[in-house]
Amino acid sequence: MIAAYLVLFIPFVGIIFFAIVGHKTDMGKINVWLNGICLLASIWLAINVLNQGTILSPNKAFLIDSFNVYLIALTAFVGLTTSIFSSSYMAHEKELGKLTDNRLKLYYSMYQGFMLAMYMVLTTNNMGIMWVAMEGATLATVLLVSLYRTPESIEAAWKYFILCGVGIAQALFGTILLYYAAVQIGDGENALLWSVLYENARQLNPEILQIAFVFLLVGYGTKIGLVPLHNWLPDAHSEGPTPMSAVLSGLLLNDALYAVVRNKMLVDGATHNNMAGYLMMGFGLLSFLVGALFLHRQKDIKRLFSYSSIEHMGMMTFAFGVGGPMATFAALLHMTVHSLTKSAIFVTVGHAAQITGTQSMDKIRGLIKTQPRVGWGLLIGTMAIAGFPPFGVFTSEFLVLLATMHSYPWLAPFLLLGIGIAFAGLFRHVQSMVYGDKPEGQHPVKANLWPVIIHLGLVLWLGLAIPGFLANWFSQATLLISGSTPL
Amino acid sequence: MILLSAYCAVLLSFASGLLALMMNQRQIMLAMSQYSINKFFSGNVKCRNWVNKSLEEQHYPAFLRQAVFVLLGFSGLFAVIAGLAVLISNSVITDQIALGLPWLPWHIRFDALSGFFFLIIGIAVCAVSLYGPGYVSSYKEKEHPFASLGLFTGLFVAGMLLVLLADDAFMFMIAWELMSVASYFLVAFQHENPANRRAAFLYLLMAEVGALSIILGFGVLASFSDGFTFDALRESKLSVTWASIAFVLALLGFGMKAGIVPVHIWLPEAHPAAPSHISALMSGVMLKVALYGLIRFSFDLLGDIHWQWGVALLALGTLSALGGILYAMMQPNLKRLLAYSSVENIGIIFMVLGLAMIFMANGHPQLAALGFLAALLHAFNHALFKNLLFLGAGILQHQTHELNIDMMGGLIKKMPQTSLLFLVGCMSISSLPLFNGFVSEWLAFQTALQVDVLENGVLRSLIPVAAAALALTSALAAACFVKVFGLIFLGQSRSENSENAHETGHKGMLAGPALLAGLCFFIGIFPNAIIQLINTVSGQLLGQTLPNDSALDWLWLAPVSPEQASYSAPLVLIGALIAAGICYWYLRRNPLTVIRKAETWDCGFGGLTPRMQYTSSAFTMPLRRIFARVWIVDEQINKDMQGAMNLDVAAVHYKLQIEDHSWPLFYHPIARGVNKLAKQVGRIQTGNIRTYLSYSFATLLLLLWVIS
Amino acid sequence: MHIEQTDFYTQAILSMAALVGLTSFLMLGQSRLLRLIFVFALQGFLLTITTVLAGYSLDSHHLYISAALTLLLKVIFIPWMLRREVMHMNAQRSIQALKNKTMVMLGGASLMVFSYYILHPIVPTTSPVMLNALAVSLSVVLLGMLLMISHRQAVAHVVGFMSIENGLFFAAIVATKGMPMVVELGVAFDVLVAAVLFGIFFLHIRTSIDSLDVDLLNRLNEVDK
Amino acid sequence: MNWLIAILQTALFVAMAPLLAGWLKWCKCRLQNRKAPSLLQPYRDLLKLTHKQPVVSKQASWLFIATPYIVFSATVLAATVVPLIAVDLPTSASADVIVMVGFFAFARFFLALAGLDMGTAFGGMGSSREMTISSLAEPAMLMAVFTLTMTASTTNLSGAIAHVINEGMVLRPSFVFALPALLLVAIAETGRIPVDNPATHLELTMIHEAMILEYSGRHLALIEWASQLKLMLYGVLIANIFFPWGIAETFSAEALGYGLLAITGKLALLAIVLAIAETLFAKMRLFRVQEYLSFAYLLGLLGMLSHIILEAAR
Repeated sequence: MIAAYLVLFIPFVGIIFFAIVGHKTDMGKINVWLNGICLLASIWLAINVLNQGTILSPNKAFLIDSFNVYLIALTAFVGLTTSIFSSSYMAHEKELGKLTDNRLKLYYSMYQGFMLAMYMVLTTNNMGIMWVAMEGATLATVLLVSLYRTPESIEAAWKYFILCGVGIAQALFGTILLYYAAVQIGDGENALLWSVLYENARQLNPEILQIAFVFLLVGYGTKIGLVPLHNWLPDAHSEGPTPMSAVLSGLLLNDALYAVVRNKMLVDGATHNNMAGYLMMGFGLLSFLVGALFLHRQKDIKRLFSYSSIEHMGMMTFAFGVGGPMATFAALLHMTVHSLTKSAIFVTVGHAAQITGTQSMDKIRGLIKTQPRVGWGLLIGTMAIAGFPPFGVFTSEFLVLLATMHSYPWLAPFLLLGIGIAFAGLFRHVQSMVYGDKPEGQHPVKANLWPVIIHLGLVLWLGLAIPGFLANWFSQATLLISGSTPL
Repeated sequence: MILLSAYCAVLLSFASGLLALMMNQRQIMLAMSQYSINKFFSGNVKCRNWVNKSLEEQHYPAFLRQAVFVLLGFSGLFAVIAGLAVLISNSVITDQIALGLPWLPWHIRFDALSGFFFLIIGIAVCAVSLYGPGYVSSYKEKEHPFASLGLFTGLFVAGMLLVLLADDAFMFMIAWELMSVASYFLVAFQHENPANRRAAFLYLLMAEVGALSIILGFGVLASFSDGFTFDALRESKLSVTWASIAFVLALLGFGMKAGIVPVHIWLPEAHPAAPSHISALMSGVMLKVALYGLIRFSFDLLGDIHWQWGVALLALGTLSALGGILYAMMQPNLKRLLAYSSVENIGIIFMVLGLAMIFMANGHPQLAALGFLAALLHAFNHALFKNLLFLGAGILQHQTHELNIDMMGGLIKKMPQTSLLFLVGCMSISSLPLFNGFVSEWLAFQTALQVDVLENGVLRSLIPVAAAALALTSALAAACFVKVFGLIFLGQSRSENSENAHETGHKGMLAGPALLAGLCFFIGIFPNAIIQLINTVSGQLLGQTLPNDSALDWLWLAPVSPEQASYSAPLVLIGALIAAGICYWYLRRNPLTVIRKAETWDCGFGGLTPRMQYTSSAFTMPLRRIFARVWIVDEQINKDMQGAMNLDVAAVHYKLQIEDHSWPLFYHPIARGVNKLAKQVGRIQTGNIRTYLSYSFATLLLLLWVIS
Repeated sequence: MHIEQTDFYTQAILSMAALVGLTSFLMLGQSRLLRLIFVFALQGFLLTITTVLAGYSLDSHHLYISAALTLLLKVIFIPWMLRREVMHMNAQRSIQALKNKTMVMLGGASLMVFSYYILHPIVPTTSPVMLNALAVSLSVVLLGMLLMISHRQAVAHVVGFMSIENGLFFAAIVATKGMPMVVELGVAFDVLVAAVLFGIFFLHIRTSIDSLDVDLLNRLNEVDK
Repeated sequence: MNWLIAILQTALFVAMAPLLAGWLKWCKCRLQNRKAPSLLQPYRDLLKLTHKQPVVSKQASWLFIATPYIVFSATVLAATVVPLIAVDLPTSASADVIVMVGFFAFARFFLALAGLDMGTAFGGMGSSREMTISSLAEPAMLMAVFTLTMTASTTNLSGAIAHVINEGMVLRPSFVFALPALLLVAIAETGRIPVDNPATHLELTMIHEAMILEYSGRHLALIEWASQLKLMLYGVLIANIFFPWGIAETFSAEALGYGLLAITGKLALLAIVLAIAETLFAKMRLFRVQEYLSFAYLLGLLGMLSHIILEAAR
């Protein structure tokens, strides 16, 4: 349990620390160190959970089970690698004089704040606190989106703030309804505790839960970026500093989805029709296809990949909606590989943008000739995200596809259509950026590409062979969510 | 043991790829070699010197290239050994590798079919690895890093071999995509040329679409069975409808890779873009892997064949064969021409495979075996001579820096060995007797002529038409390759480059093609050597071998029965030699009649200039007029007038553009549709926050209304 | 059962619900910013009273704390901040032409009905006061969104946002006798931070487009002109 | 014994070919009221050419010199396949009718290359036209031949002919189509009027002649001989497939004698028919040849279909 507290405590310290001295020179390093310790703590936590199963903190405030523990580890990991990237990135930005000291303070402390919120969402046992933490994540990142203070960034931040705020308010209403249904059977204080709710999910009033789930889905769905609630996402991703985009895509969306899935488990327990599943499938498929189509029209490189995030979140939502062991397994796997790959891509994208000094894709050319590592990183990352084997994304998409063929064969063609369109949309842009002769005035920048290499390496590994403990982990989570396991 | 050598083939190709990555890591190599020497042969001074010398700054790149290709060659060698071994021992070996999904390790199965294609790949790879070092030496390390070329070549070969080994859908797809992606990088290798980039993108896009439809095909099978192993899929019992759906999906997917009309368009774009030895592998071998996939899927997994599928294959094959050769005829670019001719040959293979299916479905397994034999044999032959021709094209490009056959000419004197090898390739591909192309075509005709046994009147009248189309195809192919050889090697040089061209200095660049040419001739004379092997394949797959293998001795080829048809290439060869020898001896005995050399008769006008010769477009003009509908021909003749009244012609400009019908028919509409759809969707993102709010508002209300 | 048969607390709660709903309607119809803010403050005040009532009648003391928080935040701080903004922009007199006001009002009314219709299935499991409270708060939430959709000033958006929060609060207090304390505090904290952020954003928006009309924030779109 | 007879027959084939050409020319002259050269004139020409010193362009490569030998021996090989006076020869088992077509293709391939070797406009023109026409003619020919082979259910020529004889006098609708088809193809392939005019001296109308313009001396002799042989081959094919009667089925002396007489008579008649046709028709424009050949192709196809539908119907 100490591990969990540690994971929560370190970022908290980080917030205060950076708020004071965040502008000093090698704060990036310290940021890396903090995240590194968090990672170690989370690994420790994961090992505990692996050994002794679900952990419930004495005061029932925190609950670590096989579902969220691997998300915690993933969060810590991506947080670490992104902070590695951000230290060099931010240094470069500061050289360009884009940032003042206060902004740097803000940046680093909010980075930690965001991590704290993420850990909170994952570890808490209380649905209400989960909501609070989710809102907290929005509040922490909203100022980072407008970090550069350009009109666009402010507009993006405002939209992000209002839309997510309204959405999250709906989620709160859903939570209240949930609580309302819970107090009818349980005592007031503990009624919102996940552990309690999950045990007596059967007695909860199905009608209320259905309504509650709609609110929760629309609310958290706004954060997941489900079409048509996604509109804030591309703006926020494209205007903020790139490390922010990386963690937004890699972590925030995942955690929102995590929240939805938690609630789905409750609703499925209470109502015996598959309403929640159908809603999620509908949203997922819609987001998948629309996101794929959006890819074709992009001009800004970061918008491009944010739309691809929408598309992939749609895929995961769909998979969770399909339910069943294989689809759930696939969805969990997809969560992992997507956030790894996507954050890696954003790292390369950030460097590409720094190399060329622009984000508009028709000015970025010949990356491979300018700085081969960045070019290859972007190309291979795109390969991975487009679902080419032997990368892990392919594995999960393959499984989703076959699960769909089993349960809803008539939906499979749509999935394939989406994959095809998305692939074309990504590549028609990316290929012309990485290949070709290098234009005038493109110079290599100082870049630390270890995050990319590590992430893509992991994704490759997951695609070739899923290591035993991870598979075991996934299957436990699958058991938890879908009630049976593919193994 | 057999499996071991198969694994060796795969691993070695991987190794060659990884070794290529060391191109820029000379220091590491140096350190490693020093360490190993000190550890193992510390006494041996000679080898130490050798290593140090080869690792010196100036020698290092050449040495590494050599090493990479040597590894690749060994992988090819092992592939050949494994293939032959499994074919001769007529065995089926299965295995599992602890990779892939936790509940689905990679299943390996190495049977006669895989073995046969292993053989094909192995031979091709051997030839390429002989040829490669010379060819790649011309690349500048700066623009075209050998590291990526070698790496992806290795991965490409490994991917193809793994496809053949795969015994479950998951591994199959991984290997398949590995093959596609690696070859994509190879096509995009010379990416400073926009056309190549476009070609690469098109190639990858179509590969992806094909792969998706293959996955869907597997999905259909899998949803009728438990698990994705091929054994499970074999067990799956499908209704005719679902089976046909699965077959159509597979046909689309594999056909896209094999390049049958109308999904062939990536092929003439991509193959010329890649380096020549890669185009050789792609055109000669990768298409065969697609063929393997189709055979595996339809004959092995789906099991019971329906004659409608055969008809579909027959029709598509005929279309591809005719279309391919007619388009090939019109290409001035040598490699594009060869690529289109691959479309033609794949078409022929599909035709014969379709015949095999029809016979199979109508309960004539023996004739099915015959068709199967013809198809596989033609696949084998095509791999040989298409590789040969692409490698030859590579030499030409290497020596003349040209690919446009209107810019060459007269090379037979400047490059005698190359011209001889290329001649062999041309003769085989235009299926002349004594060469391997003819044998498979002969068998194809024999198969088609067995139509009498069928009940169905439609088929009985359809198949002969297809046979006629096949005849037309082969005649056109002959015409096409007369043009190719004639314009490239004969006549007078049409350009500066070909004027100054000379034979290549690298022995390897000749050795590779020579190997293939020798095989072409050998198979042409002793086809039974390979037919015996294919017999085991059809024995395992169809449970049926040729009607009378008894007639298969080294001398006679009588697939059905000696009464019905027989062909003995050795006797023909002997006869030809006798006849030629006699008249040669008779005519040359008179010493007075030695040949006198003189200028060519120029009809009394001044000297003959190269520009008086027939060009490619002139040569094919009659056919272009006859089959005018087949192409989208854009022919422009502009005259520059001058002089008084501006009446006399100063210069004539001739422009000829040949376009493929399938673009405006299929592809442009799809592209337009997607863009239009994306445009519509783009309207969601209005930028006005109140609109966004109303979206979420409406969604909420809608959902509430839905669930209430 | 009829209202006269219920106890005083229920009647009070119901009338509070009615008043809160009314204020939402007033806000929706309001076109002058200052009045809008005033009505918003009024709603906050009603919310405070309700909280106190609930706290008193259920003597659950932590409700007093949340009442205090509400008073501070929703009645004093936020309205003051917004008012300062408006003065700053001297937009207090700006009558924003609310397009087809009647339609909006009708929409609002139908939303009220809709929320009753939605919550109808839960009647058997609950008392009418709960039902009414939930329905009213749901409609307050929806009306808040409608307000944001129909008004163009950023200020109006903030008001709408906060009134949504009010609706949630109302539901939390009445229907479920207040959420657990931790949640209450967390929510209050979030609201505070949100309010501060709004303040910051007004500054930035004004500097960037020197107006608070959100329709001018449409640089980031993907409709080809 | 069999092999001996086969070789003898081939020799006879080669020997008789110029005679047929002479006879054809004789008939034509007679029909055109010209004084005819003697029947042996072709032999004299060949002999003379073999004693001339061949002139070869400096431009020429080894291929140009090798071609005549290749063409000649390929044609001779084709001759070994076709039964002239007797059926079931061992040689015809070594190569069936498809291979025979292959031999022709082989010869044509090299002839066309030789035409291109000099790099003159005429050579290119000749080979381009030759390849065009042949690529249209070959399928038509195969169609016609397949009709026969499917009737006899063998592609072995002597086997097929034997089959036709043994069936005796059967009226086959398919042959009604196949015979004219084969005739048309034969005319096209052997370069006779109306497709090509072997006697022309106007280069622009040449097809076959344009390819061999550069040849002289023994090379020319070989090519000429080969084309005479080809003419004879087609003649024999038509005669023995459609009117096989008289051909020897045993290798007894008198049977062979009869066979010889029979074939001589048939060829003589055929030549007369051809001569008449050549006198009546004029050479047609190059781009009408396609219509001519597609007509032949159509006939062949009809023949095959009528065989399948009318004769072998189940």
